[in-house]
Amino acid sequence: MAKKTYSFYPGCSSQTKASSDNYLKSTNSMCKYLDIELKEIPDWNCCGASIGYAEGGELPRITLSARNMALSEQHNPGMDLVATCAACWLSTRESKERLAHSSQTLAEANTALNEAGLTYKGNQAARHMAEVLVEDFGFDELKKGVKNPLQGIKFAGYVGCQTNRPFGLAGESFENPVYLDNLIEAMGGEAVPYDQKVTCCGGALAFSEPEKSQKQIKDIIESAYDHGAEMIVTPCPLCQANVEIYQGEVNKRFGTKFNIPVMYYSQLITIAYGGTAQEAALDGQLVRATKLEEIAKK
Amino acid sequence: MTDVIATNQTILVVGGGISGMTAALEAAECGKNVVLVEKNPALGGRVSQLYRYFPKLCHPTCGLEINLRRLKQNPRIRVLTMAEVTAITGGEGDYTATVKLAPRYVNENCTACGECAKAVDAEVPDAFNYNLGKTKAAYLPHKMAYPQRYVLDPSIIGTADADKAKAACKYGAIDLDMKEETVQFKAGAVIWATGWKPYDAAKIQPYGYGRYSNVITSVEFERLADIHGPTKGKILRPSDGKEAKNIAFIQCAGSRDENHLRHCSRICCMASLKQTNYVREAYGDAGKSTIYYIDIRAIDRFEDFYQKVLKDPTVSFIKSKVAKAVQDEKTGDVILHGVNTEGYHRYATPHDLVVLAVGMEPSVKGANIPAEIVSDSSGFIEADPSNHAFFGAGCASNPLDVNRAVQSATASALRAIQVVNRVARVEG
Amino acid sequence: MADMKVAAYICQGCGLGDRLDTAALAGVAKKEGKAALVREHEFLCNAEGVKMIRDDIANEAVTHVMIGACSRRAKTEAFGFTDVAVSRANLREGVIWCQPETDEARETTQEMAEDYIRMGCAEVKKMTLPEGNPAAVTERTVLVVGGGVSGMTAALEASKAGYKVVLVEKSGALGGWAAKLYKRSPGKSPYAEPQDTPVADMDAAIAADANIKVYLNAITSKTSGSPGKFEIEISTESGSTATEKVGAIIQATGFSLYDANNLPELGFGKSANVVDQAGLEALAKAANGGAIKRPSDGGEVKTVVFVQCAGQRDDTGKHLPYCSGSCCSTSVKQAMYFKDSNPDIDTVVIYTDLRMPGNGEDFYRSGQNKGVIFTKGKVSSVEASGNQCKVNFHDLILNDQTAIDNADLVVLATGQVPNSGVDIDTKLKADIAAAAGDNSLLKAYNASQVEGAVQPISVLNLTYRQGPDVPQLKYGFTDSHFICFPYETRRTGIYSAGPVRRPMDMVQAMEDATGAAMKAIQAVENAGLGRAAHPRSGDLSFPKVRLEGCTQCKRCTVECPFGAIDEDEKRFPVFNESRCRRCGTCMGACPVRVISFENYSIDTVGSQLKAVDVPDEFSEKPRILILACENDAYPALDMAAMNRNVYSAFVRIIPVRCLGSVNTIWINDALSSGYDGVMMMGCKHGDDYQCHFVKGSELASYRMSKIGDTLKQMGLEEERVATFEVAITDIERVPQLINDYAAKIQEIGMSPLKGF
Amino acid sequence: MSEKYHNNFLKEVEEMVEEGEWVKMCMQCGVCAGSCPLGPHWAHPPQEIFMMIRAGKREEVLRSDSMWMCTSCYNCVVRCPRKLPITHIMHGLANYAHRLGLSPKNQPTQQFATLFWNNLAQTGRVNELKLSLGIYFKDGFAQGVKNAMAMQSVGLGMVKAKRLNPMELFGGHGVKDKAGFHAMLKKAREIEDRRKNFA
Repeated sequence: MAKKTYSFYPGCSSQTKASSDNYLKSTNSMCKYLDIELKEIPDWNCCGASIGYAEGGELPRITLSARNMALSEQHNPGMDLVATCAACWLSTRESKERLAHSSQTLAEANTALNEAGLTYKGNQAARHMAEVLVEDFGFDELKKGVKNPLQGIKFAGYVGCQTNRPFGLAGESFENPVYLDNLIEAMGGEAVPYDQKVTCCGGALAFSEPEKSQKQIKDIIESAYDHGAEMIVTPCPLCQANVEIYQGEVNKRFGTKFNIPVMYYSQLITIAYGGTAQEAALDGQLVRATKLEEIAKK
Repeated sequence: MTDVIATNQTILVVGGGISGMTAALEAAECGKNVVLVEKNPALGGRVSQLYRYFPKLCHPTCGLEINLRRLKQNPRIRVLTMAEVTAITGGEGDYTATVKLAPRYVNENCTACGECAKAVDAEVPDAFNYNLGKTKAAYLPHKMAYPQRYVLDPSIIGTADADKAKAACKYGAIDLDMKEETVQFKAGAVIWATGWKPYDAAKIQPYGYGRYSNVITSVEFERLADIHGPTKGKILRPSDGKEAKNIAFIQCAGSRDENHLRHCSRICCMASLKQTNYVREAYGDAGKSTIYYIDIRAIDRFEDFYQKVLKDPTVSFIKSKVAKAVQDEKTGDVILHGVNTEGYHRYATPHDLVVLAVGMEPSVKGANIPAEIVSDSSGFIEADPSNHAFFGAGCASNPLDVNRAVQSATASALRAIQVVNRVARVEG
Repeated sequence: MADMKVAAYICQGCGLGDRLDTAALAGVAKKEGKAALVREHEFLCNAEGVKMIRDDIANEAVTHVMIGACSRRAKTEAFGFTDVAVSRANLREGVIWCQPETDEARETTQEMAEDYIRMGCAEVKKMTLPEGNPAAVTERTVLVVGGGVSGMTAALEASKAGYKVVLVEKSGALGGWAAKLYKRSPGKSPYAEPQDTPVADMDAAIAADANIKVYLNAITSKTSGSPGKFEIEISTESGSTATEKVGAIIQATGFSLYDANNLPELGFGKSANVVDQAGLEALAKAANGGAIKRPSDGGEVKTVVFVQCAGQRDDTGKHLPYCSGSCCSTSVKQAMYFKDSNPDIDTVVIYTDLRMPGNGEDFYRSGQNKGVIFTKGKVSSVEASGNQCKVNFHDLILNDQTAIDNADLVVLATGQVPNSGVDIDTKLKADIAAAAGDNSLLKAYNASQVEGAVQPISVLNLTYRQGPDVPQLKYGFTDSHFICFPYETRRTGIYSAGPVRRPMDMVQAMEDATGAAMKAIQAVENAGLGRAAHPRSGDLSFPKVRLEGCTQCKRCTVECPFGAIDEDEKRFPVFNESRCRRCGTCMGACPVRVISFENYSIDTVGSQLKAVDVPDEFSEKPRILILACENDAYPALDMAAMNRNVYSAFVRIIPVRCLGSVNTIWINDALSSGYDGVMMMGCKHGDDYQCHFVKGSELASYRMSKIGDTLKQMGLEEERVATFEVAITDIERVPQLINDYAAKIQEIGMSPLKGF
Repeated sequence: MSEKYHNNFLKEVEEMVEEGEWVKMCMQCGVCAGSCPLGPHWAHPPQEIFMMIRAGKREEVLRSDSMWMCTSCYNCVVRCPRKLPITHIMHGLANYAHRLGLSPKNQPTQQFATLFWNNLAQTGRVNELKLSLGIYFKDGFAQGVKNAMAMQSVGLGMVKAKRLNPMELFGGHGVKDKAGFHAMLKKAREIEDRRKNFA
């Protein structure tokens, strides 16, 4: 396949030594194997995430995304804008829809953007990296690059919320999306069926309301465990962080003994494509994915 | 070759369910010639797959018997089964219909003796029972099938089973060389009565139809209750064959929902109220029905029926659109999650079986009808002058209960007669 | 008529040849059945077999055909000979499919088959081919009573089909309820806005239609005759009377709003600002798109509350128990009157279930979109204070006893009461009892008439013996109570349309009226050909009566479910053949057996049951006669046999048109000829009756309840006659019923009357 | 003052709250209420809030902490048969209540959301370390030390995994065009406030 180039929006957590540093690293490795060039949007800003609502209000939030899209249009013309973070993608895509839907919002946003010397036109698609993999490559194509199949490892594909709702990937179901399972299987792993695939991890409330949201995390991990999963895989930095980081807290609160690695699909793909543990940023895990590390050693 | 004699004074009725049969019979009993086209191998349509009707709890086959008797003695109606209209051209008083006839592989010599079914080994999903069970690949669609004639499933043609069937028939009724054929004939007016189909419940993802074996649709539940059904009338749940005594009915499964069907399907509230009677009939006081609803739409005198069910202590009503269903892998029970909005009460209630009161959508959506017609946003045929002499009847025109469908069909018969009478006056 | 020549045909197909000795059957047909021609055929229903029969009819002058093959319900195309009398001996479903395929059963199976051959031959000999009524005539004009939207629709649609129409309207203008409306609820996509009513257009169309003759300020003061030849006396307010001859009648007399004066607790009558839906329409018409003013003082309306189900869906017994089905939509429409003129007006609809089926959902959405507020709640009271009202209610969502304090206008959705005329049922029941010798009901009825204050006014003023209007069902609606056959009233050729038969909205009323027009022109056509209407559509037979034998007992005149029989001055029955539905209830009622049909009579059944070979009391072979309703019980038996559900070989089954047609003489004859028991299988009766002739099975059970005395006189046990309600789905229950009954008979022992 | 079952408050919501014009379209089915992951913690689920708005219960709605329970999971949005953007309405109501100063004191999600926004608004990108510390110390210094100690192992783990940089405390990531970024946000806020007549 010919080289593919995308305008890349990594987002705040996917910066060096930020909370999904490992997502960024493994994404870069994965893209290398897939012959994808990611052209980072110069000087991108935070999308505001969902939680930005309380202080941000509507237009400031939309303007945040509009700035990123305007920068992308200006510097990376003719490309699709691609985000790896679920929240970044959702904010961007939502803003794009609102801007398309309301000429008033568009005019207002551009008035604000004008202060930064920018104009939003709306001529680029806003996509998630998972869409790129599924739609621009497809599972058969992705399968071709597998050198070290993840044989014998059982994964719980944890799709979570924001790559799934309200937009989701084309043709997927909200209650039982299968793209992540298909990705796992394409890499030679086993996707276990379990019933918490799209359960919310608590999102930002994991920080503000830990006692309320840790029940969510517990349900997700428990179901994955019960259905035989050895690792959890997710496309969302916040899902990854919440489900991984709070395992200790959850164990304390619920008397459980969870200790399950929570991975990004980009890490799986990198390893399956013959990448090293370092390329896949396996050292970025709080709970080490020893089985993947073993495969990486081969 | 199938020969159809028809003129511009003939009325074409498409669909042999209760609406189509009614339209055909009313017109024929008024002295008009009718061609009745049915896609399935037998007449009767969807109501013949119901166990009982609301509000009288009588049996649809009872009315079917009368209609079939009317039909059998009326020489003015030509019935084509396994037939689909592929094109309607021309205009008012001068239509040409093209009809594709699928091979039945059984001719009119068939006596319905059943020897072919005995001879054949292969089984196919039993469409009459919504594929809940299987039937022999040589089969009579159902006990009241008209024409009372067996059908060979196309899947066995060319196999040893087909030869076995042929060998078993002493009457030369099996014709393995039958081919699909296409016929064309004239009609002065068209009554489109292709009825409805249950909304695809798998699309209502939170309820897990297709993922959870104990989540079924209301039309399937009718087959479970019916003596001619796969369980011989016993209400047993699919996962383990256990008696399903604690049953949830989820209303508006697809209806009144902009993610699915915009319209209210009208019949589903009454259907579920009726089905609580099946539970009571089967299990008496040990049965338990719970209806999850948004509004109970028991309009006009159906209110009586609702009031009667309201007084039944085994039936409870919860004003709530169920948020989610989850089938417990161990017990097979389906837990329904949601909130009763009358006063805000959260629930997570297990049931033996969950019945989705699925909405109605037109069997053939307006856009797919092979003629130029105006239909509404759900695909139901609108009454519109630009449809000329093409008239929707029954559930092809609106989500209707049987009574109203028959009224609609009767009205459509008159509209068609008005046209052919005009043609007759012109032609003299 | 040519000489009778009976031919019997015995089929050997479908295993009959293997399971039965068909040669012996042929012998029975010849010797006992006295068939002039007897033929066996290995495959009677195929082209060759049918041709053989046709040839015999053509070449051998066969006039009566007995077919011993499958059920009369099967192979109807093959055996549908219209030029000869045909009987069917049901050897397949009735014998070999319901009997075990064992050597032990061979003898009883053969006996069964032989009996059915005897019965078939006996029956056909008593049948004649119905000739129809050569005197049948018809008026190709339809009378429509009621000039509202339903009536206008019926008139226009019948006219469009080429029929003349006489339209009688009580008031001075056409339009009825719809004429009182400012707008109507939408009946077309996108179902979002109120529409103009069709009244003006229809009025103009009727005025321009030469086929339609309109009488305003007029009533049908007398309706006599029968379908095809009704004679209508039309009286106008001015005192003039006209007479019209019509073939069929449509009653489209509509509804009245439930009287809101019955709802003082909801403030009606206490404040001018509490109105019913008609009141609001009047205000809207007056405003004509401008601001609707507050009735009490002409002040500005800022807040309107719509109270749904006012005096409806009532379980206290004080108000209407039913739902009128259209008021939710009407309230949404009326709320839009306000919202469309001024979106700042607050409109609140308080409902318990919002009932807007079908595309009504779009209209509901449109109402919401315009800012109409919907609240699930129950209104307990409306208090007037000054120019405003306080609406007290329970908000069921917020579970809050609350109130809207300052409503300028309160609209009560009070619902539809049918204008259906006189309820004839009480009197009819009294008459039936009286004819049977019990005068107590009639006395009570007469007493109530003396005390009774205001009597309802008749709509049709029928001269029918059974009363002046069409029978009503629950709550005064004239609906048919059939699901599959909504137009089948108990008065042939008279069809109800619109809200008089069921609460309904305008869309439905117009559809309904079109359907009723269809039935009316069909009745006109049928009457002209002397054909029966549903459910024995096309039947050309009709009751023949030997008046010389009649004792004027009136049973037939009061029991006929369709009011077909009047009484002349000498109190003899007068049969109105085009009103008759050929159920035979009169035949069943007649104590002196003077009523019969050409193809169905006391003799066709009597001779069958007598033809059965009843073994002696030492044979251990009892005989049980089953009289089975041909509409439900007989098909159930057929389907039980298709399932190979086995039942006793001792039964002999005769299908009857309706249990109502069963004359007690058949029971007497059966028992005195040595049958050990008689089972009668008919349809469910009562409120949810399933009898296709409405009252047939009920009357039968009424008659049979009195048969105990007869049995006692004969010295027989009561159990020897039993009646069962059977549904068409009872394919397992019916064999069980038969087997249980056979066991019971064996327990009681053989009849002592054998061999007399 | 909003009157019972009059439209004052509904109109206020329609004008002032993001996607507020959808509130009137709710038909009280309650699927949203049952779909929310934090459902049991809502004193008033979304559908009830919509009814309360229509019933004019202004204070009860705006002072409620229910809207703050939204995790932005969008379950309600995809299931709503009337396609109400419930997540956004909840966000909008919370934002509005917050702007009016009516939301409950010390509502943790409100505090976090404010911290988050201020954090990103400062440099254009989120400084995760400062954000975390901000949460720990939101209830004062002593509680902050306690909270931080409790989460110490997590923090150290993150540092070890190179997913948390202690140096972030002294600067860290941000956009380069800070002036333009700030001006842009200020303008957006101004426009919105003018449109909604906020002082």
